[in-house]
Amino acid sequence: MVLKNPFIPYLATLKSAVDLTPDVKLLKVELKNPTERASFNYKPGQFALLSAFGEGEAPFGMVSLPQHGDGLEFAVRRIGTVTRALHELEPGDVLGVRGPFGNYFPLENYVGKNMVIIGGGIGMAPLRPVINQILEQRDDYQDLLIINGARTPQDLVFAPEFKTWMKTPRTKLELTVDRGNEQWGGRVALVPDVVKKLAPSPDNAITITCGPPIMIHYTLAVLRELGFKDNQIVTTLEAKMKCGLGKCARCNVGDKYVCQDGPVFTLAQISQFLEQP
Amino acid sequence: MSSEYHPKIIGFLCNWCSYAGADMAGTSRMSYPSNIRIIRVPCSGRVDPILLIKCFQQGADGVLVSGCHPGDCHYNEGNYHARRKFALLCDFLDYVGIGKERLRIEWVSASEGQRFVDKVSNFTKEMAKLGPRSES
Amino acid sequence: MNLYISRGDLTRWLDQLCRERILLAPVRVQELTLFQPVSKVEEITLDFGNTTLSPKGWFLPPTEALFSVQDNDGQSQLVSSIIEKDAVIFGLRPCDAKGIALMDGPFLREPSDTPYQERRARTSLIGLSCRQAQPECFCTSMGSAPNDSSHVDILLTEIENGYIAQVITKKGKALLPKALVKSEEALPSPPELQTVPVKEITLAVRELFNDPYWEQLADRCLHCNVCAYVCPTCYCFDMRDYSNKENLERVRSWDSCQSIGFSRIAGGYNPRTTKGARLRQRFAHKLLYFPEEFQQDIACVGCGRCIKSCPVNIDIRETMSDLKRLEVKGGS
Amino acid sequence: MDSELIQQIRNQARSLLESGEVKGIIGYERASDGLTARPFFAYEPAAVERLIFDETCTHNLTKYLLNKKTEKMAVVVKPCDSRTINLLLNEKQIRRDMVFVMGVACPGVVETSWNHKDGTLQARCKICQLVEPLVYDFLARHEAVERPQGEPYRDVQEMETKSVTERKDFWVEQFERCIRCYACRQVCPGCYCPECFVEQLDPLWVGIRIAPKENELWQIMRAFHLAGRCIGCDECEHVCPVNIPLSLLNHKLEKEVKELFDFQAGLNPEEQPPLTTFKKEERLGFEE
Repeated sequence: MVLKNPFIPYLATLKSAVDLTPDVKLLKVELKNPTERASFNYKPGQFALLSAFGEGEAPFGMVSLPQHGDGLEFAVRRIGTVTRALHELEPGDVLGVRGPFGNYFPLENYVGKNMVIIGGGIGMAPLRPVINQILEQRDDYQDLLIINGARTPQDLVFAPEFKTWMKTPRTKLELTVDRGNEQWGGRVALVPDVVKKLAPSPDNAITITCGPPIMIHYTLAVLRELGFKDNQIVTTLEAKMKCGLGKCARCNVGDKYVCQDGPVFTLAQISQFLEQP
Repeated sequence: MSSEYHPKIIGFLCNWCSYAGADMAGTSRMSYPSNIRIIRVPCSGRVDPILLIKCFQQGADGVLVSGCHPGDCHYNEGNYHARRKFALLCDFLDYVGIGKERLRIEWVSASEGQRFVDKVSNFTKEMAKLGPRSES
Repeated sequence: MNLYISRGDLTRWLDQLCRERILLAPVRVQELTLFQPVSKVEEITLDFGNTTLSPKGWFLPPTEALFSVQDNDGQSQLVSSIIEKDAVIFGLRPCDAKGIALMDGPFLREPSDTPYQERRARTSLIGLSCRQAQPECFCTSMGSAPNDSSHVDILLTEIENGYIAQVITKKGKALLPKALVKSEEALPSPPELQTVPVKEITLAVRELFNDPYWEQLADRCLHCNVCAYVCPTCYCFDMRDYSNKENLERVRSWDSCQSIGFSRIAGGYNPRTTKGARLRQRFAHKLLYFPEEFQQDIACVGCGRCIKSCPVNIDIRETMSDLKRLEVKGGS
Repeated sequence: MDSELIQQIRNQARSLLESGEVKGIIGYERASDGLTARPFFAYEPAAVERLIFDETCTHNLTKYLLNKKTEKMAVVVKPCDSRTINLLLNEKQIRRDMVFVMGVACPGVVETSWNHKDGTLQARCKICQLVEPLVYDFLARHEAVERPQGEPYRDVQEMETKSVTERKDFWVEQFERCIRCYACRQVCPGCYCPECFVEQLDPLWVGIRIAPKENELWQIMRAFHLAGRCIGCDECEHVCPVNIPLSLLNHKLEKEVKELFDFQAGLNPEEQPPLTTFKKEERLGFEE
């Protein structure tokens, strides 16, 4: 039987492209082939390699939940050649999807825990499905604290969903920006400082942190100071990826492949890494 | 004339002089061979050698770079630098086998519509005579 | 079962092969010896220590199109490229054959890399055992040998008036010309080689991972890609799309962990910026990650090409003995 | 192997390290083949015993100054290498007060490769007019050095006599072998762009395909970016794993620059490089 070329992506059509911020678009994508669409099952934290034909491929976490219908949603920040090409796509255009890849946030292990979700800039994207999943089984989890930071108020991702998050019981949403403007009445501070000030209690809690590497670095240090143990601190690692199949040895940090052993790691795992990311 | 080879020519015209000269040729109803595809550049000094090599690699038979007469450059010294660069480049492209006669450097000012037409016509005839460039 | 092939039979056999299949064989190009498809047997040279570049270039080419996007009536259709004929690599050394076997690990593991897997399935390997060792060879220390026949379909060993052919696999058997007489002659003994301290090198690299040795060694490293590109077991690659006029292809090309942009992500963050970290990545992948990931030997077959081609003589044998010495000393 | 020369270098290196004037010495040591030389970094006085200098010391060590900009280093320099010191000073890549130049009155270097050394001088030494480095803070010198005065650019002139198609076929065949390992770029002191044009993705000048057209584009532009800057040390050709005659490209541009602009790279660190200046009245073959 002829093996399927693992580099050939599923063909997909762009359903919609909504601007979340001046440089981030929410792309809704639907796989053309119905059987492929049905078999594309994924969990929060997993990612896919999107093909902008003519430019190349790049990894993006799915920000939708499979049970919310067939469309896959990706939050794409315009930062390079592939992302620029993805931003130039119009609804109806063809693109490629390969995946799902990587491990996922094991939310089933966090049942009954207090959840602290810390996102920085576009780092909020992989956390949105986590939050929405928790909201769907709200009673399975204790308190939910969401800390979402960005450079400027207009860079806050998924702003339209803040209201629904805040309205949910036992849920708090803390926003912060590096630089405010006239309309911004909220907090102006860096995410690690906000975490230190809010000082969430480490008892029976799990924290998930995503964002630029520099923010993760300092936030994890603060969480440790607050008494969180390394296995309570969960994060994702960003790495250069090409094949997504554990072959091209591009994304390895020490002996781990971020595309297969990650991208989700606990700080306990990361501290054992040979090579610190 | 039809049996003759129709060369593909790329023209890099500096915006302030040669492009204006080409415009003038157009507005005063002068006609010149349509083989040339014109690319407007701010100054002849902007033309990076890599652009010329890419033109040849993608099938151009001849490349014309035309700027202001030395001394008239809108940016004062753009074409002076270009002159030195192309003096080196012509010999070097010939040396690596791309052929010196396929690269032509001209100075055409904004008022010399006729000069532009003559330069382009002669260059097109020469390239037609030379025939296609055997791109391996 | 060993067969005897005279020089004349060998020439006739290769002549037949190069007409039916793609025959890759060592060819003299100025002072280099390179594997190239040959159309005439005369082009083949047998007077060489080892080729300049390894035969990995046939299975993982410097550049290949993984698939092309063709637009038939608006519907884009992804077609993967295939090689047109079966192939034979003639004259590869046992160390290179082992190199290919090592690369099978990552490439044939689920999900199998079909472009590689197809070339591997449709290519037969006719090895040529080494009659004398080169100064940079140390294959016996790395689990191979000048007469190691375990990764080829047929192994030829030269004797005075011809060759002894050890037929290893069914694929080899099917390739051989029929009327060959059995050979009772004993195989000549292989040349002696230097030994390199390799025992538990994996542990030494793990112990000395954060040792300043790497930065010192990297002082003189130029971070070019020579060592990775000449090596039979370096397989990192890069992928990008290419479109000119009508056809659009997803292209895969060789890449090396020494290039500055190897681990840099869009936006500029690069986890591996220091020279030492980049140079360590090459040795750590070969001596530590690969054996632990594929429970196999170290990803080095002792061919010595990186020693021979490195502009500043970073010698993997020296690096391994340094690491063993430092491990005993407990770090530099 | 001139032990007097080596002793002078070692003594100077030891005093520099002991006085703490420099953080390290960039010199040569015996390679693992026991025959040729390789670059060596000495940081402690005891390590100077490994420093050598003989006819196999072909590397241009000034390249290493580019990644040791924050600490003062000493570097062993042949007369040809000293011209790259002038080049890097002229282009503001190194500061004179951060480099201690250990010059060597060079007897000339020979063709070498791994475990191989042949007796003939390298082509660049046969035409070299410099017996001593142009710039040095210390000079290691022993017997008088005289070298046959060969006539430069003979290889280029011979190539120029060929027809355009002959040259095209020659270069197409050479460029086809290129595997884009960039050793020619990494070894060259003149190549220090943070992001080389060949690796830029936006705009995509060349691309990652290792194929004849991309190789031709890479090789032509690499040589052209060194026009009026290359001092002819030929290390690019020396390190090429597939033996592409790269010096033929660089020497052609070197000859053109000399004829057109009467300029040679690296002779005078104050002189304006040719492509960054101009003379209004020059015609350079373009009619008015």
